[in-house]
Amino acid sequence: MARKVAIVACSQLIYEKKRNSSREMMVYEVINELLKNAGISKADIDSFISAQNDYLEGRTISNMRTVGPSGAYLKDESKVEMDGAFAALYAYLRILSGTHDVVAVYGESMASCYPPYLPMTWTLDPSFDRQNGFVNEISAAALQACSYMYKYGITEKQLAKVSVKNLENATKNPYALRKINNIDIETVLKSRLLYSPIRALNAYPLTDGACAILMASEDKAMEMTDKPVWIEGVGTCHDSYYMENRILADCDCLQLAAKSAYKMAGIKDPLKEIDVIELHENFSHEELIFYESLGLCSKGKGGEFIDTGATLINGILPVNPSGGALSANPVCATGLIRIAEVVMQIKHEAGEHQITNKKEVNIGLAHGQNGICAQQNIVFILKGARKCEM
Amino acid sequence: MMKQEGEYSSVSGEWPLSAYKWKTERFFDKYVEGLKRKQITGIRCTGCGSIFVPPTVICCRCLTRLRLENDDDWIRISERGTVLSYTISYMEILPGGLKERKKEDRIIYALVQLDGTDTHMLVELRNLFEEDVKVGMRICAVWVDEPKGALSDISHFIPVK
Amino acid sequence: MRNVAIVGVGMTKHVSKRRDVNIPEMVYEAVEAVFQETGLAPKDIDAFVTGNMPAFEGINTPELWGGGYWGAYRKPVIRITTGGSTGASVAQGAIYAVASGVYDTVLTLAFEKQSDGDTSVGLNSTSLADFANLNSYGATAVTTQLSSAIGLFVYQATSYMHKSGLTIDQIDKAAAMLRRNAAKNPYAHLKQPNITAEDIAKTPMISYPLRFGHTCPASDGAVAMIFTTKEKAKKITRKPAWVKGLAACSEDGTVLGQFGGGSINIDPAEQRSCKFAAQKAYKMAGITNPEKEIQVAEPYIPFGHQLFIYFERLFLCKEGDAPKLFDQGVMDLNGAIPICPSGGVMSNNAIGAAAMVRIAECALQIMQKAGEHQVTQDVHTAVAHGLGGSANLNVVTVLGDSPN
Amino acid sequence: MAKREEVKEVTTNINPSYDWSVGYYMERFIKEFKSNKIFGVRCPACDKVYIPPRMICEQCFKKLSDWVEVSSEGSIISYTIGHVELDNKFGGLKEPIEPNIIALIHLDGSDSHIVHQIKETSTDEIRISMRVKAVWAKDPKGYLTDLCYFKPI
Repeated sequence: MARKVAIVACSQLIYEKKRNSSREMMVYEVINELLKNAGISKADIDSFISAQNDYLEGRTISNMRTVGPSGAYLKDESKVEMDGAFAALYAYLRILSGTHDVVAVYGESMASCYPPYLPMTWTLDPSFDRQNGFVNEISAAALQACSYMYKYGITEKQLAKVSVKNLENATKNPYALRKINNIDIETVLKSRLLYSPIRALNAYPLTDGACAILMASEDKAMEMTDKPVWIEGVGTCHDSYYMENRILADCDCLQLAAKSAYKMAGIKDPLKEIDVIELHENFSHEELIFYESLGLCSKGKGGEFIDTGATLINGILPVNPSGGALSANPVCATGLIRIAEVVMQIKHEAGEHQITNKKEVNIGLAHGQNGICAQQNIVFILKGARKCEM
Repeated sequence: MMKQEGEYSSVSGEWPLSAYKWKTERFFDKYVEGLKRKQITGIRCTGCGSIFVPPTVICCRCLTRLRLENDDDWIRISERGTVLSYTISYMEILPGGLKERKKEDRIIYALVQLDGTDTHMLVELRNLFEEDVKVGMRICAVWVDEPKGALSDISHFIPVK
Repeated sequence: MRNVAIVGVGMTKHVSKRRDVNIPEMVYEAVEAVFQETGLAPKDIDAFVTGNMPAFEGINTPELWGGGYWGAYRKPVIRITTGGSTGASVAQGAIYAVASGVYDTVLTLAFEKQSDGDTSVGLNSTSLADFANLNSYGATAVTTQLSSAIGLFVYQATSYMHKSGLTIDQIDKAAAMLRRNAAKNPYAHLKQPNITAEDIAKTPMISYPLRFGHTCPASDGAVAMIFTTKEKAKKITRKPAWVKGLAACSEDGTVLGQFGGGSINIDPAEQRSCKFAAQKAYKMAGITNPEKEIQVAEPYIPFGHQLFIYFERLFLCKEGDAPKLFDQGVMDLNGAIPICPSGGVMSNNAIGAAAMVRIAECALQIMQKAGEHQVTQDVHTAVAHGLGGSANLNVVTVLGDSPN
Repeated sequence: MAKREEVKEVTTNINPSYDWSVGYYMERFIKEFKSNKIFGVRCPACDKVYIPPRMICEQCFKKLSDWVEVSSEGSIISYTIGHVELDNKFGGLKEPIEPNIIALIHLDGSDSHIVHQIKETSTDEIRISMRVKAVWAKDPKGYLTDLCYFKPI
């Protein structure tokens, strides 16, 4: 790769159940926050990439009305209709091309605007699954959870542990939506059963929110910040629509995405080399499966791995110190939030949820996903301090 | 349900847009209050001085949030303006297709820039022959008899004599 | 930017209704065509960049369902959508993907199956939220007039006619020329080999100055292209087309702003964002005099008057000269700068695909594979354009016959 | 921060409608339901039999045309008990009349997993690898709904 790309700033707004503004104003606010954090004006930005989904917005061409509020007026602007981490990938490709130096990426959605859970059912084959009406994102996740638990002997208690860990972390994150003080396994196991084994606290909360990050080429990044966070590797993978072509209990698609990201970043032993991970886990069992796909433990050992406490905020490899998607999940922004949170950890700017038991947090992994049962996955490897060697 | 259409089958469904609840800032509130008094008001951007009629809430030129709550930023605007562009609607565009209008039912729509503003608005133009409408012509607002504080209080525009 | 080559184009024949196949099956035909053309297979593809207009078919992110049909099983997929300009934005995503050095060979595809949905309601859904706000404040007729593409673009036409002296007769002639060009294009939808300006003039006026004959059809169709590196291109084709420059530019929507508020983009015909994008793309391509250096252009023209506007906004002549040059035959198939030899969007409009088809057609002209609608002169440089949103998103791509 | 009354909620009453072509593969699949038969297609390269049938084997990227009848009996790969259901009009979750069982089912003679509902059993009895069979409508018309549900054998 001819160039190096850094993330120089990020911004989040407080996630809410029902935000008291238009989505355009939300975009305006998150971009303003980004400009403030980066100490630049919109004139310094070459290009804007948004992550939006027209079925979440209730508008075709949903970027048409956010050109102005995002600062993209008379700029090179485009939209990735996927999770925000894919928009970050597009920005990364643009900067690497040498045609753009500074790119702003934002993702947003408002669950208080769209009919919850319906947009995902519109991704289904209209002549079969959509007509049948049995598949939605929660029922499909439940089938995945059941299959995973059966195959590897994972318990509901282990699923609950993910929720407890993440929601406990969330209490220290000023942006998080779902914060439950003194949460324990019992609280999770007593929460409302949706589709067995998935309970309310095993599933993401409906969220209004937006997140933005600013990416820049090496020379621009060095001008803008003394703490750039470098993109060392990225990998992405799209899996089959059909359930038999994916092994639900093992997210092979994420494994492939991680493999290419690790290869690019030169990571051989993720457990030893990575200091922090932010996962896009829509449901708590996903986090356990993702541990395995990322190679933090062997297949089927996700439950044992969380039992060791390794992924707690003071563990050997903290996962989701921000609280993860279980604490706030504005669809299309969630993957970007993961990147932003890893950046904050590496820059030592996470505040109360900063990882403190490590000498330094230098290498982080951020993950984004799209589709039912994580049909599309993307993995970023980010690195602080020293410049990347490539 | 699958249905047969000639040789091939299809299934139907819909996008329940009626279930969406879009949120917007209430930038028309003060504007329609003005209309009730037969006054056109616009909002000025504190960043670049652009004047918006109809109003809006974010100035995309300079990325400034307009101060809807600040009375000083709202200013009285002339009822006169210049036609930037226009069309004569010969057909009604209905969800099912096009429906031709009778000659006397044709409507002239114009994009007008009111004097002193930086925006345009779409209005209906009356009291002139189709062949007399021109880009650049001067037009002015005609009010309904009893304005009630709605966008329809400006009934239409007519040429300035 | 490292060199990016177009090594193959695959298209379905565009028609008004493809009721015999579902969306993934229809798109497969374009993918199959491009694989056949290049001799490549999914194993040779490093990433896929895809898109279509959301809402037109009521399928959310159709890649999730169809990706596997197109060879994307367990490959990277990026979905980009920007309205009418979608196809061009998607292709540019693929160009950046190759130029970045992250991916070597990228398959890009765009499609629309408009017969699965209701296109007028689909277009309407871009602005229903804006209308909802206007209606809640008692707006009446004005919002319904706007609920179609023609309701928006007609203001471009009148404004431009005033500035340049363009007449309706000339729009009639332009429309007839495009339909005649389309007759030579095996993939085109509306083919009318013998149509004349007089025939177009007989079609009913919808919204002055635009007649029915000035408008585009709604088509079902798909297009796929393969972009790759200089090194790999050599092994695939003798004569690839090369990406010389690319840029996009967005501005405020015309006619209506956010939630029906005011817009500062007051003249829909000005198209400042198109000029910005074109300037940037030309600069990148090292083009200083587009009038002299470009041999063919494929602007995005769903309505006849836009032939003249975008000829000027792409700097193919001085502002205001397009009608005169059109009359002189400059834009004909054998003219100095043929415009839309394919017949353009006026003859072939699968919305999400349409802007990519512009790039694909430019590539075919450069590769000398356009067949019957190949222009007379040798094509060294060509420019493709895409337009989306409320006439506020412009995408410009410059292709050439040699690498940079 | 804007006060609550400074934001307005607006809505529309227009719901775009769609009419999706089902294509040759799904059409035949569904029409065979009239004679209570389930058909799949076999991949010439990997020999897998897919239901619902489809044009392409994603893994081999081969076009499929070899129709095979599969059994209407099979076994449960995974299941979930729905204590909620999706509100198809307004979105969100609502209480079902009774909990419904949704399962991932592997039909004998196929290599596919389809999602369908299980009835005539209790939430206590349901388990992975349970054998089930299709229950057809009394008066099948060649519709998707002819395949009503699966029940334990």
